[in-house]
Amino acid sequence: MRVTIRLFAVLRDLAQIAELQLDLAERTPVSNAIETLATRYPRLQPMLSRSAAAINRAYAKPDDELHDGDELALIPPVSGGC
Amino acid sequence: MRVTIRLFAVLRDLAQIAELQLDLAERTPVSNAIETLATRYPRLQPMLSRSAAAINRAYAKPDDELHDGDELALIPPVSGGC
Amino acid sequence: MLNSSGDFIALVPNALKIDAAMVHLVDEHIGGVNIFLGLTRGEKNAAGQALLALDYEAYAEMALHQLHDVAKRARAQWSIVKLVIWHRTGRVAVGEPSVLIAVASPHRAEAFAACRFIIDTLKAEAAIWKKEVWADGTHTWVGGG
Amino acid sequence: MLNSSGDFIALVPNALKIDAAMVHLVDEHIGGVNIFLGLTRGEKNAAGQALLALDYEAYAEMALHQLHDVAKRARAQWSIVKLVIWHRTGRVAVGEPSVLIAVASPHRAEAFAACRFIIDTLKAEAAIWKKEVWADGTHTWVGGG
Repeated sequence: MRVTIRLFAVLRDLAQIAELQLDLAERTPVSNAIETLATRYPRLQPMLSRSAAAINRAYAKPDDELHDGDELALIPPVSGGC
Repeated sequence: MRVTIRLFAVLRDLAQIAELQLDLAERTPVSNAIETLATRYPRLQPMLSRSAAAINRAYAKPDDELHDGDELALIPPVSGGC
Repeated sequence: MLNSSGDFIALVPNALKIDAAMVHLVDEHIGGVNIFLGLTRGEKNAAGQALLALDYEAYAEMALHQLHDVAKRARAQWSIVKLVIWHRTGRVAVGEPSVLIAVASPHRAEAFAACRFIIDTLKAEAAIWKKEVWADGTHTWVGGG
Repeated sequence: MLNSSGDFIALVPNALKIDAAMVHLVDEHIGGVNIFLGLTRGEKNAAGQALLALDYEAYAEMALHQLHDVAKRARAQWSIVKLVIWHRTGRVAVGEPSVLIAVASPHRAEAFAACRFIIDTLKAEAAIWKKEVWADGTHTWVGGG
């Protein structure tokens, strides 16, 4: 299956890419997808451990499973407001 | 001695006067001045018992003493703000 | 109207304009601004009459002194960069503001707390009164029954 | 931009104008309005460089969904007549607002409480990030070290 990965803020700057596709086994958990991403972009490693994840625009847990066509966003510590 | 009395809001409407002078004995307490006022304007009586007093623009107690030239204001329940 | 802290405190006989207050809230140390507007809310009395407006009256010399004192007490408790306290006098129609308080602070918690303190204290203490003006021409002093 | 409750919620790429928000806060059931503005506050970093601006970035689809959800949670807790939540994207210079929240309620306590809840929740949860832009051309993501 194919999942869209979205990177924001410091993660995008570190990876120098905002969006990519990952081909993963059906029902891969979020944590495994993040490991795959960290292997491909080693510079993300330190920040990924401090980031949350969202599947299709809602916060997700590490063992939530991904499905074909999902959008997995990595959410570094948020700092909106002021 | 002579004291200026100021009436506001419902008190002014009841007395149909905003300001008057009272000639009182030196060091008359606020409570006595209010009694004198109530005698002269009986319609004020019910509201006076629910009103505060201010001498020269600062809240005063019933036994505070008045001096020549003081301004004694009667302050019905306040309702500013919104 | 500015006191020694630069606070803009006034009793105002005409419409309160929020952008006129914003002009005063300029300083690079400001991180959060909290603004409270109190408006005349539409309602009906026991006789079914609609409220048209509130007529505000102040013992101006005392009320201004009190508002400056409230500002001083707020500044003693919270970090405040800029402060506006405006209160209407005269007729304030339904939907129009009778009071505008704006507190600009380095951080938001201070701005919220000081703004709330100022409106609560103003309502409890300031020598200001309002009269309800009803659609049938009658009027009633609030708290004057 | 209006949801089914009539809330005006938006991510805004250009300057936030308070009078544009006020236009939305008209209803005769409003008795109190509480407004919070968050501004870029001037500061210096460890290298002595002055902050010029904050650059805001949002995961727009998620952040908008979150802001509507915050509005819904606020409406479940407090009586709210009108509600505005605007957040900037892009560059916000020192002294300029990055966020504007306005809550119009029948009574002031509700407006204050809901406004505070919304800014606190937004800061803790919304998928929005800021980058500090310093006078020497360097920049740092807040929380990204």
